[in-house]
Amino acid sequence: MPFVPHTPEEIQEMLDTIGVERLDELFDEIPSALLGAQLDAIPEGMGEMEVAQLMRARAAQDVPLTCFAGAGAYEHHIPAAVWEVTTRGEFYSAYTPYQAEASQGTLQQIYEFQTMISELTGLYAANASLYDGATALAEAVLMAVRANRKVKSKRVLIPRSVHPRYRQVVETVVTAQGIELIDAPLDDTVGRVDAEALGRFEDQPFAAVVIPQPNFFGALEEVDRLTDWAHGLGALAIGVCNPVALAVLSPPGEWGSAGVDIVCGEGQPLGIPLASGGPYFGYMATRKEHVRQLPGRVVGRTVDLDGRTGFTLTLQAREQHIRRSKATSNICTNQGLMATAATIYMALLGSEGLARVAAMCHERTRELVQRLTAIDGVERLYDGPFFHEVPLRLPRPAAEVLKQLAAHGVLGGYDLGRDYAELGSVLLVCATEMRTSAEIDHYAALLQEILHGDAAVARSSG
Amino acid sequence: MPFVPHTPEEIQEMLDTIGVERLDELFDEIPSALLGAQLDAIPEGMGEMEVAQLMRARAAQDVPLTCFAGAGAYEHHIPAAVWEVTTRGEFYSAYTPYQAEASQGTLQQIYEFQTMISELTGLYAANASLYDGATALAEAVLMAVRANRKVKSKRVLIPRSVHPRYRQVVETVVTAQGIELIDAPLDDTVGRVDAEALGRFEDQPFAAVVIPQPNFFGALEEVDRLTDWAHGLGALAIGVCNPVALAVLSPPGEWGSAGVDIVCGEGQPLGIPLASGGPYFGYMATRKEHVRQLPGRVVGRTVDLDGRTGFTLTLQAREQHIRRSKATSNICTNQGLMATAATIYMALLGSEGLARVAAMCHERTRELVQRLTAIDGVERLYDGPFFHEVPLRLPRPAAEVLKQLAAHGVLGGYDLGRDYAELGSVLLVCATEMRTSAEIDHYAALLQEILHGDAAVARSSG
Amino acid sequence: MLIYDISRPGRRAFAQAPYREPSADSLPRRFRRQSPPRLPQVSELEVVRHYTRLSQKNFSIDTHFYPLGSCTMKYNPRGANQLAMLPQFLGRHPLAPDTHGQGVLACLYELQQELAVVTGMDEVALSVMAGAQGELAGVAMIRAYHEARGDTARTEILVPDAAHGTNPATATMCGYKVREIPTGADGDVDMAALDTALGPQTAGIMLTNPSTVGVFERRIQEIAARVHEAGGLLYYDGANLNAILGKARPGDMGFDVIHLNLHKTFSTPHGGGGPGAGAVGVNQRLLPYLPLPRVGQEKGDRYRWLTEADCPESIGRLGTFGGNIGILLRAYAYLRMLGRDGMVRVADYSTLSANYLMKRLQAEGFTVAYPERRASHEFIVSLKKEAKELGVNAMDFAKRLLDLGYHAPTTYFPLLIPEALLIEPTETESKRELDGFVEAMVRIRKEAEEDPDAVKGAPYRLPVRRLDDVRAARDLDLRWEEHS
Amino acid sequence: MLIYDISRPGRRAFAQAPYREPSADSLPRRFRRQSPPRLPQVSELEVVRHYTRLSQKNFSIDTHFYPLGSCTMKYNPRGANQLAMLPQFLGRHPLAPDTHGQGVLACLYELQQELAVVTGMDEVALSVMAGAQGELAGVAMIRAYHEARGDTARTEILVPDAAHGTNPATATMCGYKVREIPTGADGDVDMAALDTALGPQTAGIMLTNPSTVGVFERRIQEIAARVHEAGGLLYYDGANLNAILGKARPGDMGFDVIHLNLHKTFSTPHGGGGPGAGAVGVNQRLLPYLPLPRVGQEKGDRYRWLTEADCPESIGRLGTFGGNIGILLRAYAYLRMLGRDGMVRVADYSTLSANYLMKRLQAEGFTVAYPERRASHEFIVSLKKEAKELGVNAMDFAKRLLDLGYHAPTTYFPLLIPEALLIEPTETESKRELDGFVEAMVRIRKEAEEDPDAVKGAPYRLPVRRLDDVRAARDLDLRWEEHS
Ligand SMILES: Cc1ncc(COP(=O)(O)O)c(C=O)c1O
Ligand SMILES: Cc1ncc(COP(=O)(O)O)c(C=O)c1O
Repeated sequence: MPFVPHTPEEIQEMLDTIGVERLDELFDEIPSALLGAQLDAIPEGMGEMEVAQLMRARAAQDVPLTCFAGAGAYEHHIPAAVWEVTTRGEFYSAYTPYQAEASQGTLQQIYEFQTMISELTGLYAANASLYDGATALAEAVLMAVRANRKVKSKRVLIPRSVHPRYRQVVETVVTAQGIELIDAPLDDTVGRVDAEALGRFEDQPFAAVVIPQPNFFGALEEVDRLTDWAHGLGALAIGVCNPVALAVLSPPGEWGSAGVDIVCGEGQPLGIPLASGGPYFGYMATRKEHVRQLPGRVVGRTVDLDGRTGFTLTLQAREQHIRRSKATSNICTNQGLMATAATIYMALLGSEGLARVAAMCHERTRELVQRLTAIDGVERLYDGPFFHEVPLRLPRPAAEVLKQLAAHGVLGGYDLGRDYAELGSVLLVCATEMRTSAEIDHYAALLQEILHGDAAVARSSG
Repeated sequence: MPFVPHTPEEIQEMLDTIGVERLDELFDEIPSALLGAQLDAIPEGMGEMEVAQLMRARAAQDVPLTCFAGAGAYEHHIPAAVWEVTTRGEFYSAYTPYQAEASQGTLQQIYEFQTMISELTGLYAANASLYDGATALAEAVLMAVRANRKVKSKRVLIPRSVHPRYRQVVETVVTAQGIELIDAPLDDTVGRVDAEALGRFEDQPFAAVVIPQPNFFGALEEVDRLTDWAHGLGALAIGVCNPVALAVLSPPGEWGSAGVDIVCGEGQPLGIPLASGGPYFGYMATRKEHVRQLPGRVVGRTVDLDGRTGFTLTLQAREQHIRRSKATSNICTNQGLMATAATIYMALLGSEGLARVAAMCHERTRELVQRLTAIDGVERLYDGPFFHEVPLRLPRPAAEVLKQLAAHGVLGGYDLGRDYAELGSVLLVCATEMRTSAEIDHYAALLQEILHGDAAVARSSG
Repeated sequence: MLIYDISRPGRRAFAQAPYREPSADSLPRRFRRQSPPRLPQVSELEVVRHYTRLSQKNFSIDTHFYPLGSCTMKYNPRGANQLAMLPQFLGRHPLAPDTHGQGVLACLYELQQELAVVTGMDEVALSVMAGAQGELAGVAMIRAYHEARGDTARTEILVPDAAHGTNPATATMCGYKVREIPTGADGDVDMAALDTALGPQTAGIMLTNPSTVGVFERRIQEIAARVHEAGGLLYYDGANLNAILGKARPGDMGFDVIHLNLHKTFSTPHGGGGPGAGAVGVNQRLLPYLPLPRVGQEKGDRYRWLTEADCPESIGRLGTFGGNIGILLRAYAYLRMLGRDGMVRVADYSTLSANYLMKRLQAEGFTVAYPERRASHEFIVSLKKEAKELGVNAMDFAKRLLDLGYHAPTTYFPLLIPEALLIEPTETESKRELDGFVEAMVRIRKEAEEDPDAVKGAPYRLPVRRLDDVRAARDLDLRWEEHS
Repeated sequence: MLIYDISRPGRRAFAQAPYREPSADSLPRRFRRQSPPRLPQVSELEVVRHYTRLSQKNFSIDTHFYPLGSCTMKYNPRGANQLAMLPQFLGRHPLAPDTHGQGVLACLYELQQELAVVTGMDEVALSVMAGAQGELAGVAMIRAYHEARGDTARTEILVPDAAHGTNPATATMCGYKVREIPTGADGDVDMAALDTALGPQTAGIMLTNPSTVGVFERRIQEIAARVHEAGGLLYYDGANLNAILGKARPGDMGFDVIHLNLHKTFSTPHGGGGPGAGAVGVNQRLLPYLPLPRVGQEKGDRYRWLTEADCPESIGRLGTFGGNIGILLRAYAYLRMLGRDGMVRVADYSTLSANYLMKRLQAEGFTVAYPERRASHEFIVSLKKEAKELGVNAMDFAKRLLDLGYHAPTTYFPLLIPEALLIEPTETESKRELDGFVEAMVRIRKEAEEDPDAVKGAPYRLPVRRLDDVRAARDLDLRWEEHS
């Protein structure tokens, strides 16, 4: 009986105490027609050793690729200390800190996390995490609609430069509440929101305007202008940001003349492994005035009976377990342990370290772009400033090229054709601080070979 | 400055407090001719990320082999809990528990370890670990010579069935003290000490007789008879045992009519990874009467000022830091963390679990031997009872065969020719509970192909 | 002490960032921040020491008995953690081709299949990231179903008054009106009230079974029949599946859609708040609407992510990528260790422990909420009498339990039972721990009889004494400031 | 509570052994044990919880400032741990062919080379498993050298009176007589006494530099000259290399053979007792005698273990396989992170911290052993005055420090300084911690002035109060018994 500690004697004693003869009797309130599930299709149990052998064999099938893809998930170096400390049993196997006095470790860590997110974003009040970047945006949209008292509209402007998956998730989550999502067009030369075209939206009321930075194409948006424009319309401004980029980019709390109202995004770059897509975490912060509209857990500092500082879950009146059908969100379990890891990551990196990582990503991506665009027929789709991702137009469909690259051990980027029909030959490439010049050279040589059949290269790299 | 926390301001404050202007001045007592080491050959420092990239690339060069080798190190399943708990900072980064009150975790764990070793071996007093199995035997020999008050001899009988490396290490360590090591011959039919031939040693005094179980060839020695024989000569009996085997084999404390005096061995099978050979740990236990001759740390249970139970290093008067040149050993740092892992391993397995592991090793090895000896020209060298290792004679030099097996991903065993000139075509094979029937079949098919060139097999397995 | 309190300007964990300072000069000035964020400036040792010591201030399964009702705080196997963290699993980019992820996809596919079997559903999807998100997906599927049939008048979701808060919150998020159904005196749904509530406006009902009051809903088949008759669908909140795992299946009970909290029944860690993972399962009726992505199997045992092209009627995506895959791998490892027999034993022994603990507390004079009923894997003690007679309430008991080395049960939930302690011992805790818990409860009552104020002052032995929650909410202090 | 106290007959961590019971029937009955060993019978959760909670009772670098003199308790980088535990490194059998171990061998080879450079020795071997075993190898090499020259009258090893206990113990194990050399009033070796001791019977001298009294041996070159002149060799105990890493090299000082404690200077963990790893280095003179195995480099950057065939004059093997390789990999990772500059900074800042701490304690009125000398990376405070005037001795200070959250320095070593605290702060502790330690010392002295008995009763805040060591040694209780 794996994981069950009871000995036969103890089981007997327990049955005797209860006053039944057999375990079965404990289930005598279940209608007999419902009892006796057919489990033949479930395999027999295996010891940890055999499961380990099975899963190691499975893992071995997942052949590693040198990663030049981003598109929402980024391969950064994760200091060993992050997960060695995060997986300590006291963090790993605790529940949500309902009993504050027995959870000061997690609570203080969340308070520190909130502070760090607040610092990165320039907004006062962060929560303890949401599921991921996409759901964080969905929650931000719901929150903005609730919080915007000036404008009654349920329309929200989401430009095409927002991650397409985020857009899809927002749609799944918010449409049942009658919220309408409106596109804003791109400026096709620089790959960011077409500020000139915004004029045509000015006669419509919006609850909120979503502003990504950097955007899905890696380009930098004119965030100051967009924020002021949104506010001018009475809309709330929602920033969606890569938190590592915020170590060098201007914080959303300072965009335009007033700063955004809500900021959210994907926390994965802060020390979370790629892991095929999860678990990651969403982060969110807002101005103090909107804090009662925040979804999710929030930790506050307070004092105990003796006046000593302590930490506790606060503003619980927003949450589902108190407010039930009127809660700010249905979220209960969040991605706490990921936020623990991110807290440790941010503490280890500090602002100087994180800025170095961000700058190194930028530098590496410039090197990558330079090497790849030196290949005949490969050129940048846009020419505006970028952070660490760039769309490159290829002379061939991106999907095909990616397949060949993968066969040679390289994940060459993301095929934008998967989301934008007109961009079928565009590859979104990314280099983080992890990519070496040798790897970039290898990628360039491979691409040269694939596109132009330079046999010498094929031989050396194949 | 990796790992140095001082800020420039703090450094200045510290220099000011000391009353010097520059760091250099702190080294002004070092003769100037000695200052300024030439370090050009040392590479520049790298961040953790780059070192990780380097070491991951190195690790990737160490192509894994399916392991059918033992010869002193055994691949067992190690429950994940063992190392997840053992590497907790509080165990990992503590020193030897000199301040008992601040080290009750480690001290109690060692006390539990001593108990478990005592139970496995049947001898009262275990120490907290020695370096490895070989050095443990060297220490046991030194101890026996010290402890044997009946016989003044410095001669110790070590049969040829003791691990040859152990024998070499004992030689390196004990010869400077004038101890003489005497061979005892093997019975070539069963691969264990030739009991009949012992008669010729009976007129010589020995301080101790070493009795391995199972022995280096995996064979089971007639331990009862050997123990009684040693005692009959006035010698102390030293058992050398695989601790996993002791879950099913009779404990050295019960061998013969009085049991051995000292037992020692390699602790690696108890939850320690193979890791190219270390760190492992040596274990040692003895009768209560000899406890003051034990080398190494020993933990005792006692009480504190309030009468509460606590644990502390005891019998320190044996040790180098008190007894100095008259200490029982020079050992100071031992292999503590490995003993922590072994303690957790033994607690997880329990006697039933450990016995199952031992029996499974035996069963797998029988299966392996059956499959391999079905191949033409492959036969057992001996035909006595074995635990989980067996020497097989091949029709070709073992070294050659091993090379071919390795090229196909199999570590086929250990070439006994490396230590016994006459056994150049003998392979010592081993199967633990980790080896599956499929792996055993694969090995057999490969060996068939290598020895007899069955092409069909080569194609399917190559 | 906050990490900020040990921060010093210019200090760093040097090995954790590039040694060479890269240049970000090519980023135009107007996009760059003017002053650095105030992240802590600390050394690597300081970080490790700070968070190691912080961790020691937590109760957790690995350190304490943690009978938090409805949360299934059972042992989280370390093996599952280690295997989910194999380098190839951790290193794989979510957009890497399926060809380079057959290992992880095979695990997920098998998990889908096996969860379908054990719940009696036809198909399972794994991309939802917690129970509540499973509810969102489930109710969205109910909505999609009615909409696909043009049945747009269904505007209400029924929810028992004892339901978990996520149920009504979810229904609202999905655009439904919530209608509460009272719980009968025996702990089951009040059938008359159900009948009154049902109608053409009923989109569906959300039920937990065993319910949040800790008993099995005996008339579940009848409820299913009536709801289905009214044209509504049944949603199963799987938070309490641990009690019946491998014994009885929601699919057989008549549920159309379910979620599982894998971080409860399948023993993945809760991490001080999350991540969890919430499988959703459906019967044929709702199959087309399952959320994306899901793993499909092709000929030759090849696996791939199914997308919009495969499932055009899907309610869509609920996360950027495929969900909390690392958690799903842990659940998979756990499920394979349990196997067929192990699952049934989860139900057997979690139920045995709960009934034993309930009987022992009853024998010691505590009031249980439904004394005539079998406990499921959890049960409720009501401290109403103690609160009234001794002035020591459920919260006081909870805090004092912490002092005695036991995490408190869930307090004041469900709300319909006054002074409730919802107690869930799980199958992985030994009788010794259960007996110790009983002793602690008895001791606290004795203390309360002798000196109620002493109990009300608890805890005494933890890093802090009772915290001022009112002040926390009133004088909001949500982040460190330079001079605070 | 012992793990045995929670053991129950028949309980097991079921997932950790084969589910099917294998048969050992083919093992003849006479070899089999009659009754099972009494290992604890506990569940997996019980094991994890027990040892997790036990661990929390330890002080460690990861939780506390740990200024244990001579032990160099500095931050053990988690990166080094993680990289040494890469699956391929952990999984490799020691007898796997060198062709399938080029990665680990390359790391070890480079470590050998780089340690040789930084110590100024010609060649380094890594197979010794701790400092003391390094000493054994080193003195055995000295012996082999003299024997090879037929110089068999050399029967004595000189050792300073302040030397670590392993030095004389090692000399004895190697068959030498130990002759102690007194330490002069200034902390350096007494040269006159050295001259008296030297003679044709001198095999060599073992020195630590900086010495165990925390100062640099200023006349080391002269000592080397005199010992060499007498025909003896110089052994360098590298336990204190941290103070001069990358600044000054034992090879340049005239040492013939050295050991390093990689678990000190190269920051590998000490694991509550070990494992360590002790490199040994030699100059040309002793090269043939280096212990086996060692890694050699072949053409084409291939590496292999050198054996008896390559090194016929070697003193032989000191362990079954190649030493504590997992620890060596940690040292290698650390060394690569430090690099050339980082090494020098180790010396710079460990020395800065020690001198700062010494000066601050002096300023607070504590007596340091050698006030006229620079501290190396450690220094000695003598509490003789406090012991005499207040009746509160070094041990009392040590125990009270524990209460205040600081691990105690090394006490009563070296013995020649009365009431010694040997204090080594290391370069990885912040000024804040150092200042906190000074405050704690001052506070304890104040407490001692006010209420010496209170200090003598310390510790109060740890899991146990002061333990009865005398009873432990008298009423030996070394293992749990069924009814104890
Ligand atoms: C009955 C019940 N339903 C739903 C949930 C919500 O699940 P999650 O926290 O995974 O979102 C919980 C969690 O506590 C629960 O107990
Ligand atoms: C000066 C000195 N020499 C030798 C040793 C022994 O080294 P090890 O403990 O590694 O055997 C030590 C250890 O404390 C020491 O401080």
